[in-house]
Amino acid sequence: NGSKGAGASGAKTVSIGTSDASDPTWTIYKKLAKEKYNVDIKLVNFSDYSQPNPALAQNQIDLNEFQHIEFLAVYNVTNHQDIQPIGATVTVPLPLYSLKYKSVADLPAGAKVAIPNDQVNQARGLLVLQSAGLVTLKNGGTAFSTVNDITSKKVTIETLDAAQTAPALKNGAVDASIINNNYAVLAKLPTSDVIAKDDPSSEAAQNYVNFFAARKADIHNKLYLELAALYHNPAVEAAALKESGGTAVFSKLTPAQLQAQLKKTEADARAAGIGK
Amino acid sequence: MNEFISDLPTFYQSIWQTLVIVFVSLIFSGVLGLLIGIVLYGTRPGNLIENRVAYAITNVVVNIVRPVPFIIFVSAIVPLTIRVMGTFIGVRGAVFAISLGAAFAVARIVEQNLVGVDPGVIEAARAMGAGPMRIIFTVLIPEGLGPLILGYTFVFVGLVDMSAQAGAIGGGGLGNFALTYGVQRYNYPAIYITVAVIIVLVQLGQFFGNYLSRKAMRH
Amino acid sequence: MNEFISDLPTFYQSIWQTLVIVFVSLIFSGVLGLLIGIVLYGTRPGNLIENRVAYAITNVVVNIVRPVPFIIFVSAIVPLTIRVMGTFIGVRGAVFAISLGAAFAVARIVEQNLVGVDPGVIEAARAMGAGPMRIIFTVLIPEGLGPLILGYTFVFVGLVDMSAQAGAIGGGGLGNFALTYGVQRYNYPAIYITVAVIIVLVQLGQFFGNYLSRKAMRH
Amino acid sequence: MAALVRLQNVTKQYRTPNGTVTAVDAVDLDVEQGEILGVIGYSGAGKSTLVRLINALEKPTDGTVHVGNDELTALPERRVRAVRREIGMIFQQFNLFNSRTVAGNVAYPLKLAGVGQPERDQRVARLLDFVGLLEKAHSFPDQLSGGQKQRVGIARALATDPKLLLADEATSALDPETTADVLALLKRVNRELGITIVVITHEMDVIRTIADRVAVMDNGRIVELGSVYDVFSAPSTPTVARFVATVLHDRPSPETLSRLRAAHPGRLVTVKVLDQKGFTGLLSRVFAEHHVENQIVYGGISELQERSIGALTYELTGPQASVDGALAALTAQGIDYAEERVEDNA
Amino acid sequence: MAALVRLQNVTKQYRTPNGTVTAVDAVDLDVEQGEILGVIGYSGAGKSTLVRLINALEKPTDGTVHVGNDELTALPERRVRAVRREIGMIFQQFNLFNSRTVAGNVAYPLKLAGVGQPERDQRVARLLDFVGLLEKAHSFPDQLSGGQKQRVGIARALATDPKLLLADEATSALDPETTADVLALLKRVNRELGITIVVITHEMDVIRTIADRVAVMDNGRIVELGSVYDVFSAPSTPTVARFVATVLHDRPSPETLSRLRAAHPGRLVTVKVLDQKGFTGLLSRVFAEHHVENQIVYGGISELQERSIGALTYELTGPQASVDGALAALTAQGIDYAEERVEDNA
Ligand SMILES: Nc1ncnc2c1ncn2[C@@H]1O[C@H](COP(=O)(O)OP(=O)(O)OP(=O)(O)O)[C@@H](O)[C@H]1O
Ligand SMILES: Nc1ncnc2c1ncn2[C@@H]1O[C@H](COP(=O)(O)OP(=O)(O)OP(=O)(O)O)[C@@H](O)[C@H]1O
Ligand SMILES: [Mg+2]
Ligand SMILES: [Mg+2]
Repeated sequence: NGSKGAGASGAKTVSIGTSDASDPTWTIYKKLAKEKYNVDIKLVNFSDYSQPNPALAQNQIDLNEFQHIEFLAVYNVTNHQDIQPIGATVTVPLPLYSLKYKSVADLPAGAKVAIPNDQVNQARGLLVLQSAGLVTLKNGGTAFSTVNDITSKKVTIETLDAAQTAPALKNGAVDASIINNNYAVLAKLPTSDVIAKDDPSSEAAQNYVNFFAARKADIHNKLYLELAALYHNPAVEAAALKESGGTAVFSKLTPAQLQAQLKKTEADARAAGIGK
Repeated sequence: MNEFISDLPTFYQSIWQTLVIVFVSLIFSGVLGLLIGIVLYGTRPGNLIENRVAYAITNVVVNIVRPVPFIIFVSAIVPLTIRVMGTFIGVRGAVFAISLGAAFAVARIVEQNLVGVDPGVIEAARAMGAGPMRIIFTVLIPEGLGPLILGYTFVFVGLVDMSAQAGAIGGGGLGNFALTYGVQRYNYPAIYITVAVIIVLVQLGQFFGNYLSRKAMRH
Repeated sequence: MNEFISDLPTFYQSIWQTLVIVFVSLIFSGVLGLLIGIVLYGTRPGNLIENRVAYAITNVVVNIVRPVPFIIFVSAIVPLTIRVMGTFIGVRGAVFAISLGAAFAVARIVEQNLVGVDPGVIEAARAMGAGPMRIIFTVLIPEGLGPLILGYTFVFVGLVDMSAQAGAIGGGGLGNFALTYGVQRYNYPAIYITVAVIIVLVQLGQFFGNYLSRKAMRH
Repeated sequence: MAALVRLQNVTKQYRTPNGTVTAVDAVDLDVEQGEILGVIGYSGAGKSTLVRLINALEKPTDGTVHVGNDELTALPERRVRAVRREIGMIFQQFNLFNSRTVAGNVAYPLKLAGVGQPERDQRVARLLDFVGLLEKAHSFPDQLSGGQKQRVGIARALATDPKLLLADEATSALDPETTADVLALLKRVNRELGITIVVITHEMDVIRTIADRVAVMDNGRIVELGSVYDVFSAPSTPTVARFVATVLHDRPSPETLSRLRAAHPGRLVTVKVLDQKGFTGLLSRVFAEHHVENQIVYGGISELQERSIGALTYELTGPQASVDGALAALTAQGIDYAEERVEDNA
Repeated sequence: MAALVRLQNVTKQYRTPNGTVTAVDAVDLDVEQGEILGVIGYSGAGKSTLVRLINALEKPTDGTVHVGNDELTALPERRVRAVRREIGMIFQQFNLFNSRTVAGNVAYPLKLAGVGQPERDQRVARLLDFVGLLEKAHSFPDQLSGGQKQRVGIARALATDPKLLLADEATSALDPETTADVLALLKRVNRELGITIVVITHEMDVIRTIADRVAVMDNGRIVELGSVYDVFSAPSTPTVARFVATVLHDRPSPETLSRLRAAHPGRLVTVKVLDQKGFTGLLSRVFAEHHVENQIVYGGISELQERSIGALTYELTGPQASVDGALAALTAQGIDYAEERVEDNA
């Protein structure tokens, strides 16, 4: 873990775990970090979401940036860890796309709808479908609902790898698909094909704000806070907005607010029986 | 644990899906791989149906599929999968993709095990006027059966692992269950139980394979 | 294409990572798997160091790792990986996990190929007073070398595939590059080029393996 | 008789990293329809390679092989297979199918020939009974003794009543009695069914008992070919003579000779037995006429192709002149003899 | 002489799905230090199993095996290996290492014995030269003929100058001349180095040439054991008699007899040759005294353990009374004879 290691130029190296290292936004971010703080950013790309948090907790990396409050709360609660958010980035909507139908109402009974199979996206996707009136969930649905909590449904649900929901839609294997924003953008799906989505500016969506996370001991680390804030540099924001196809909503929540939100969600999670 | 209990229906379904994926693919990839493996073996320089061109081509083709990441392979064969299976997602799609992918691994295993068969018995069959196909099916395969069964058992275990990848296209299975309901939710009981079931399944298969191969070799 | 060009440094790095992961794991899993495979073979009922208990235990242990999804296996061995490699992520961590995981597959391949060796030559060595270890290394392995090399070639190809999984723990490699920079971004040139490189790498390995095994069998 | 097998200028070379080995060297050979041809020769002379060329298990480097009217060397593989079905082969190394039982091994060529189940079972049982392995019918080859394996190979080769039988050391692992039984069977199938047989062997009893003609191979070449009696009674090359000598034991070996010397002070003379009525009576008379006492101390008379062959070593006692006179008389009668001196056979 | 190998009440059974096979059945056997023991018997009699019990390649179902002072059946595997290093074995099926060259095969036991490179190379070369395979030193077994493989097996077994040599059909694939060379070598190592040899064979020449004693196996049991001369000249059981008869060819076979009959109208009498000075002279004299014309038509005299053995078939011509008188005189002298009638040997 080369967090404080000095490079040949006397520059510090900070390693950041992420899951989208191929995003061009990072190129700009790295350039600015070098210019402004003489920091070499080393991106460590994890293709599996379950890994960046343990890697951070065990000092394998210095920061990570890939998750939202909901995800981290579950991690902390189940693993008795205390990773903390230190700088908000964006909130992205989770839309339901369809190429064949113009609106939710047009979806015929029994139509095939794909949702991501990972826990967080699955629960969030189901909430989107519930608010669109396509399913009803046990107890009104929570951030931890799964397909097993569906009490009634108008459509057939297929769970796919998050990366596969877009291809399935394009190939006509399904009639509609919950597609993570980044995949939708990469698949060049126009926003006009969105037939339902959650509202990123809503209160409930606060749980889905993304952020830089650090170990508890580092929450006041000046450099890390600066690096987290660097995300809101206009050049970086412009690139991120472009990458998100214009759908990203930049969050202005402060670290303290984020931490408070995390604490609240952790409590909710414990109440929901997570981690027992 | 309570969480796992609520996932039980999915868990049972995953067991079923694993069984379907593994056994159906074992049969398809077993047969297809046997045929390709026979071509690999037979066309080898010096062997029964020696054919350098066919050998070179088969050799290259067999190696194209195996190292390609599953998702890329699945995407590449989507049109074929849809034509054959009607869909490219779910268990049906996964079985097709896994069978096809595993067939090439099976082919190598078959080739490897046939290569070890004593050339003397092949010669004896040739001397009796048996044709290459006849020799392959009535001499080579029976003579190499012991190791061959161990090879298929190896493939069986590999398929249990591969079945986890079916999750990527909605295929489910135990491996995927362990990842989705266990790892991603840090639900350790779910992980342990699922992994335990996988291991039991595999041990049963291995036990059966060992038994058969010992019978085939009579020691 | 322009996008791929900007990813070129990462691409080169991925090639390097694949090579490192594959070759280092091939060596480690090759040696470890050989040893375990020898135990599997040797302790079989009726064989050189017959030992039903050791056989049963090894048999079970070998089958525990293979079918378990990579991520679960990686997580389970984190403390061990950190102790041995200093880190559990990246190429270093991946090499360790892959080596360990593949060793068990190698063990099966080794077992399979040794089982086919003519018992007569083992008997000849026994009659000369050679001990089990001696027989294994100076008779069994040389006699089974042809198929054994094909087995290791098989493992090599499998490792190229497995190296893609290293991406899950930040390990990279070509397979992961193809997924992250190709598939997820719909960057077809990146997919094609990367897959082409993978295939070329594998063909070279297979070609070399075939050559060696032919030399070992002298036909 | 027409030639069933015709090898013309056949050469087989193996390329090895240590140079080229010429296993069979420009061989011309006709195997006549209905005959039993014995092939003898030193180990490595090329005998096995020769028969493997006959059923095209090996492709000759040069030359042509005809079986019947087919030029095997020119036929496509598919047609070669049809020819092979008519040829039975007993392998030097047995080459049994380890995955099949004894019965399964014998049944295999019958299955190939399309013989139906009931007849197949019957024939397998008959053959196994003949080779004395009926009770091992359900054993596997690795549970058999060496001779038992060889007998399975024999039964398998005979299963389809082939027109031509190639037997490569078919009795090398068998005890004398079983060998005699097998040879009697081969002779019978040859006589009754007209099966042509090529039999490689180093056991001269085999040649003596069943062969009509014998081919002697040396270093890839056929150095002698003729009726068994002719080749054995008058070998034309030193190699053949040496080979035949080791077989007939007609002259005492150096060790035997020195012992005979010790026990028999008289002159030792080995007389070649001719296939001639009253031959030994004639000898007795010659010796009696010259007042030479005679005593047979070594040698024997046996049969080869229904003719007598052999040599007898006599101890002749009497005055030097008488013995010389008796020997001169033998020469005069055209009788071949050799005086044994210890150095002679060294 | 002390026993080097001692089998006491040794039984070996194989359990097969078709029942239990008793390959060796309650055998007691001592192999004396320095002797050459021949083992003969029908195919499947249990000979190979017997020698495999001696070097503990098989564990007996019952009984004990001693080699030297060690009870092999009670020793731990590690100690058994030490004993095996002193025992050379030639396998019926050769069992060569296919992955090693001819030289590599012969060098292997030397490596095991820790013989260093230069000496090893020398010894390998000497052994290969002896078996006539020096030029095949770098060939692999699958490039050898059957006899060449066997010779490699012989060289390999002799490489370490073992104290005990177990030879299972060591010359079965060899031509007579090579066989004679190998036997001469075995005799020499036995005489000069005192190596004890157990040799299984069905070639009686082997027994005749080198064995001191012979054990006859039948159905897992040793049915006869004694000096070669005793067993061959006076077999005590019908099995042994039949076995010996097929070897010595001392009485004409039925076919031979009917031919002899046709050619020789006189009475045919086969006389057993005794190891007695002037034996045939005696016969001649007896016949002459009774005015019976005599003529040898079949048979032979050979050597066994430096003594004469054999039988001669005479045609006796003369008045019935004279012939009867001559035969009576033979009986009076204690000479064994049998009158040949065609039915007799049928
Ligand atoms: N592994 C085995 N399983 C079952 N039966 C066996 C096994 N090995 C040998 N036998 C049987 O034991 C008997 C003795 O076999 P062995 O090999 O000792 O005979 P042998 O005297 O050497 O014969 P041969 O002269 O033909 O080599 C035979 O009937 C054989 O079928
Ligand atoms: N595949 C091969 N590669 C190289 N040399 C070979 C091969 N097969 C046979 N030979 C050589 O060809 C020669 C003739 O072999 P062949 O087997 O015909 O002899 P053989 O007369 O049958 O001898 P034996 O009586 O010992 O069986 C030998 O010198 C042998 O080493
Ligand atoms: Mg031969
Ligand atoms: Mg035997």
